[in-house]
Amino acid sequence: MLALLSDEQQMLKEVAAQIAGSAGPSNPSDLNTVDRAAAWRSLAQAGLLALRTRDDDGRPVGSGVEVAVVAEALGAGLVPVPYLGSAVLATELLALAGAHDEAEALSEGDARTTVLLDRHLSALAVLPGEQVYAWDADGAADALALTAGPDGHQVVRVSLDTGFVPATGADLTRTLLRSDGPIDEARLTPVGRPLSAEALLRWEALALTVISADIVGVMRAAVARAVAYTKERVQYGVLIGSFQAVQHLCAEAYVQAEASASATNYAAWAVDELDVAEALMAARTAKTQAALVAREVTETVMQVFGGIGQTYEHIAHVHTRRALTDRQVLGDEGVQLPRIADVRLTGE
Amino acid sequence: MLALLSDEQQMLKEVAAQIAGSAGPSNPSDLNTVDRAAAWRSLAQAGLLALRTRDDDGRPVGSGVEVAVVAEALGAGLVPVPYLGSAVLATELLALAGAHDEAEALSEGDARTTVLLDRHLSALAVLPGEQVYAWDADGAADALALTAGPDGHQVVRVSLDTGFVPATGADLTRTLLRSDGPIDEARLTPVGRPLSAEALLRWEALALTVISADIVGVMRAAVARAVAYTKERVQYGVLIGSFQAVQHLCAEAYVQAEASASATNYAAWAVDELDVAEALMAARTAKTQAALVAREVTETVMQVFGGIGQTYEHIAHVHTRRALTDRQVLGDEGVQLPRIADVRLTGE
Amino acid sequence: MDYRDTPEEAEFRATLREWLSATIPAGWDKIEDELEAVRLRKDWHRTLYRAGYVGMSWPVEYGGRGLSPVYDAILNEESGNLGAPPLPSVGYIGRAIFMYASEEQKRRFLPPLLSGEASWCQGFSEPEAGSDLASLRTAARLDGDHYVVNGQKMWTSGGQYADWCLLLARTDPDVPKHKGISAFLVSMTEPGVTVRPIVIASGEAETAEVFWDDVRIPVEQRLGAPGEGWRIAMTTVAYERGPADIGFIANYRRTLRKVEGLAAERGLLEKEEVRKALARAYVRGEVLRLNCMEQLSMRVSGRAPGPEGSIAKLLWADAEQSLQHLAMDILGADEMTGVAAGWLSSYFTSRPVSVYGGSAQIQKNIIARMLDMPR
Amino acid sequence: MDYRDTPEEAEFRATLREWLSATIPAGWDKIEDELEAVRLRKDWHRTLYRAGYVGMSWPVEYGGRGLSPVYDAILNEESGNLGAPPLPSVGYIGRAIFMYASEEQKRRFLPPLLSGEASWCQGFSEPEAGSDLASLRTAARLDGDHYVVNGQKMWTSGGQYADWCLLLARTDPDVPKHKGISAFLVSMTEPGVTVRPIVIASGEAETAEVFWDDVRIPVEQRLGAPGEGWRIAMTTVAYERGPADIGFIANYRRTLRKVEGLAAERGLLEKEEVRKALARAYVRGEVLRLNCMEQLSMRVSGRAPGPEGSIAKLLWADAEQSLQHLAMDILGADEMTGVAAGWLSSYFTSRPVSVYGGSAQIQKNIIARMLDMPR
Repeated sequence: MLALLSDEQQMLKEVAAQIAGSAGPSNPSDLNTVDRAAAWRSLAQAGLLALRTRDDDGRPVGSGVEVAVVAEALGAGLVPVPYLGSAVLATELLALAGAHDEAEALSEGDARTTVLLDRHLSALAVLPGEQVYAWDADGAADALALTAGPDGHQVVRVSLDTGFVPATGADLTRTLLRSDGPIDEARLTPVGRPLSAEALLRWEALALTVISADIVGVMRAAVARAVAYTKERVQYGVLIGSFQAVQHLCAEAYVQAEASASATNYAAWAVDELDVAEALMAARTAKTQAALVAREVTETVMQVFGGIGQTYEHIAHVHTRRALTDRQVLGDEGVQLPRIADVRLTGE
Repeated sequence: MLALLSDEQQMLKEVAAQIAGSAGPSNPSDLNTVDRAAAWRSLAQAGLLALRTRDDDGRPVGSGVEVAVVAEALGAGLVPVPYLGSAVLATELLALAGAHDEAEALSEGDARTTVLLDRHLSALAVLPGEQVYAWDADGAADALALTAGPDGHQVVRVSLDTGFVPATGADLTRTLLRSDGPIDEARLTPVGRPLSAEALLRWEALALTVISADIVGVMRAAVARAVAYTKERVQYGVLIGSFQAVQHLCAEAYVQAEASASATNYAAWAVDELDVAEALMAARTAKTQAALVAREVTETVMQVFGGIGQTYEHIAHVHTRRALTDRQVLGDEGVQLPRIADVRLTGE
Repeated sequence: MDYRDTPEEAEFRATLREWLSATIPAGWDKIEDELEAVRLRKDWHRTLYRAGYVGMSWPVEYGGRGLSPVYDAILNEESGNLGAPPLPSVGYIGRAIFMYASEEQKRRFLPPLLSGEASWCQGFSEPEAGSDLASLRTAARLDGDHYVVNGQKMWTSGGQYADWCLLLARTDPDVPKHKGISAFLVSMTEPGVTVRPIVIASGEAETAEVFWDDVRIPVEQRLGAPGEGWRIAMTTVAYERGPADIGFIANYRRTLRKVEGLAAERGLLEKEEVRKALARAYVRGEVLRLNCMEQLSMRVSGRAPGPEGSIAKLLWADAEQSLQHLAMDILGADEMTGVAAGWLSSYFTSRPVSVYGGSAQIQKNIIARMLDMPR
Repeated sequence: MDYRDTPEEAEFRATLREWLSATIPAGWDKIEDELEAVRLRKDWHRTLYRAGYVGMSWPVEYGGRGLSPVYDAILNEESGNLGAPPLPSVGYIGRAIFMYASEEQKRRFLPPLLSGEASWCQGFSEPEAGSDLASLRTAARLDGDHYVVNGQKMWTSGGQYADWCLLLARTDPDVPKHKGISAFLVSMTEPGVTVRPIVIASGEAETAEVFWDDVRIPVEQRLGAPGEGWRIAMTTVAYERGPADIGFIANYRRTLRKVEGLAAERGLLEKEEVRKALARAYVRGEVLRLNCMEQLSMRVSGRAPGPEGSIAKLLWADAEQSLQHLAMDILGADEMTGVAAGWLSSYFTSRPVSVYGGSAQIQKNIIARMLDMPR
């Protein structure tokens, strides 16, 4: 047992943090100017878009831990690129469906594909159906969803060129598109072979985990920003960080963020290492923990920043908005807890 | 509108506080030595046992506000006498049933009667039925319950001499007896005339209110004790009350106790002044608020007392135990909230 | 103890309700254009004034009616209940003026304040002086018969639309910080005054910052003695508006009804968890309302506003923020996908309730002082 | 990163499980008589020792096996899983001795500590020195070749049954308070030692106070140099046991299963609210377990125990106390009427978790230090 990043994983973390640092906003207006294309190229060049493609033995090039490391770093940087949508959720779906060429294509960084979620953002969309969202769709030409068939679910590709309108989502760092009506069956192109139920659950475990990692990154960075502010801001002739009330607010937020990190690290390891039921339970646990504390942690950060933390110009609410949206994606604690209960109370 | 105690009510508060002060324990071992009989006599002599008997016009001698004032003072003192059981809950039940002589008899302080509650302590017992509890039964020869009849509920008297055994309840300041089996119909003596549904709801409003007042007293006194301790206890060379973390713990507990007092004061006034549905809604609101915060407030008090606050010898847990038990009597927030919701969501 | 209206209060309330029902401008809350909304609020101030509803609790000699503050509370309550436009806030500025101003200043400033001809803002906080107001740096240097003001103010609510400002500035840098501050009554149209709206996280302009560059103020517009500014500020702040004074309670009730409606629309009323959460929100609102009634009663009984106001402020922030959390829990993703964007905006608007007017932390400090806990 | 046992760890675990299953004394947790329970715990210590399970991570030269602390963690985990008696706590006393003792002291004290012949307690806190340990007043005055100790210690867990005590006392009242403290290894059978059990709010004797009246300690039983007591204490406290080291996590899981059972018995498993609360409790336990695994991994990688332990302590208190709240919510009145008196006792036993070993407030201070926040 050694629940620590390996040296290679530690290096990966630094690479990802460096890319994130160059592409992350310091305040909301940076979101208009930051060079998203350059960030995406850097990710591609560093091989980070290829982590969930498969090697010659059919094994993922990078483990769940590695993808989570990257996801956390990009979350911490509030980086406005569709790493989760394209490089993880869509790529993994393609790889599981055996559409390896399509997965490889995404890893080169030229084309981007994301996923369609149902109207609650709580599950991969099963088409045809009612309104759907393309989440994390920046620069994506198309998005993946499922259709139900006799041999299991079939991955289908839907072009985003028509039938979608931009939605004014809460998250200022991701592009969200809303279908302007039901998706016509004629617009669905099957990709790869049908997915087994297990493959789909494995996908869900990975997806929940990387979203949790994104939340962890958002929270850790937000807390770090707030703590740094308490070391600069003077009131009553002293740094506000010397007030015990402020110290304890920060300490509580820090503990919750770290606790979420512990749960997410395990889920990330479990993705490729445990049987699918255990991996999914670990992922639900991580998502529950992250979703449960994300609102309070980012609110605490806004509170520590005081007046300026309430303003649109300030970065604080960008953390809050990304965390609040991530909470919903593939289901917040209100969705996860009943499923955990099902396993605990009837499944064993 | 003037939501303040009148001068007379203020005087009553002082009288009740004085009696409470002479009969309240400073630490748990005092509960073995405190002169309960003397305290009861003082209450009788001050006329405080007679507040819910009726005057010649059939009006209660004392309003809900006055009973709540006394209940709060006795709660604050952790006084181990059955004021709620005998002087309020039983007396009011007798008065509503028109059994005025029996109510008068209780007010003189020689005889004591309490009420039987169901096994969840959440309602007045309806007999015959399963196991019941005689709550707040110190020195009581008998207890009141209901039977269901064609003309409404009938108040019945049950002797506590046989068929009851002492229960080791959490609350160290009240006597709790458990029936050692179902109560035989032969043991029930009807008292007064059957109660209307409205009378029973009016009784419930009063009962919930005075229990809330008891909790308010317990909480306010506990917080005051903790605050006083922070002004004596030195650690790190300073009074612990100078630590902002301790100040904020106390402030939060104080706010919750005061908020409960505000809700209870209104419920107490409403008992005799508003129509029964409104009075009951106010009482449920007060009980909900008090029950919701009682655990946390008394736990905070134990926390502020640090190590000694965790010991049996110390008074802190006596507050906790009384508050936790009061929470259950006639239903905690888990019971009240759905009933409030029924009114809000379907009743209007 | 009586929570009911006295006969006089009941009559006042009945008349008021009738008047409000007849007078509230239809569709005022649908106005999207900000300037038009401001104009409407000014008009509403004048309308209320003409009907005798502004400054009711002011002394008669200053244009008030000398009534109990209960009447102001009833006005607040019924304005909320009947969905009237926001009430003008004349209380705290008026209090500062009639406690500290010269006779001439009173004659000059009070009537237009009451009537709504002149609207006011409060230039207190600064970027480096938020909670710690006494550290303010904006300087007023005496130059002949004028003061020359330089500095920057923040969180000047209504600064964009105000005609006048109650300004705090440092007139003596050489004395302890609380003693070197003076107060001024300044026109916002003076050269050198620049106002920049502050947009809060909801995306709405809720307040403003004001830049003061060589703004010249005649000496006779100083309020009180030189160095008396801190005392004036503390008086003003003590009369700042709590939840009872801004129709919050009535608004809370209306918002709660909307949240109940959301739950119903989404078919969630069968869920016990949701029912309980809604009932809990009702209890929070009631508790705050009743606590405010007690505080109002104390004020009516002649007690000066004290630190008890901090209790209400904490309960207020908790109620408002919890209700927005509940709405978010009910709306789920819809609040994040733009389908219910208005609720996301309300959520962000609820956050500063625990910051402005003294953060939750400051309120707890005040309560600790009130409990006489050691410094 | 690997959360699984290595092959060696897996083999150790399998052997251990087999051994435990065969060796755990049947019905040990039904023993009501306290002295008998103490005797059983001592016997269990000796049994574990003979099987090589005590002090596994100690250096070989001090009687240990020089293994990674992971093996201690596995022992804790499986002891909890299989319901074994509480493990002896030799770590923190052992650490103090093998870091600070003379060769002769090591030879004298370490073998019986390991083997279970001698059990130890820790005489640190005092009535006036709880969180603020450095203020301790118990005095040790040098008198020839003995120290004479006078004072009172509190929260001396196991004081009633211990053979020896690691005692802190002030040897020099004239230097700054942290510098005048020395540490001693004292027999609890010395004349002048009086132990009084402290009963906690649950009604159970959980700890003790110890009175020291003219207790004479030979100079050679001082640990470390005079005035080195504070450093020794800080080392010891850093190695005090966290949730991972006392089988808490395994116990938590067993308690959670019981609470799930309570909900089932009461027919509450259909209620979504209850299901979610139980799942929430599961998540709390998992989060704590995983956080502890990370910290153990850091320890294994050679990092000294640091302030990160405060995170686990806060999560621990929250998990334990929340689970008891949940049990109370499920049991309702039964917990108050004596029907489920054991749960009331568990509830009160959960309260000091946020007090002993550094209150929740102290843990947050430590985290603020770790975050390098200003003093």
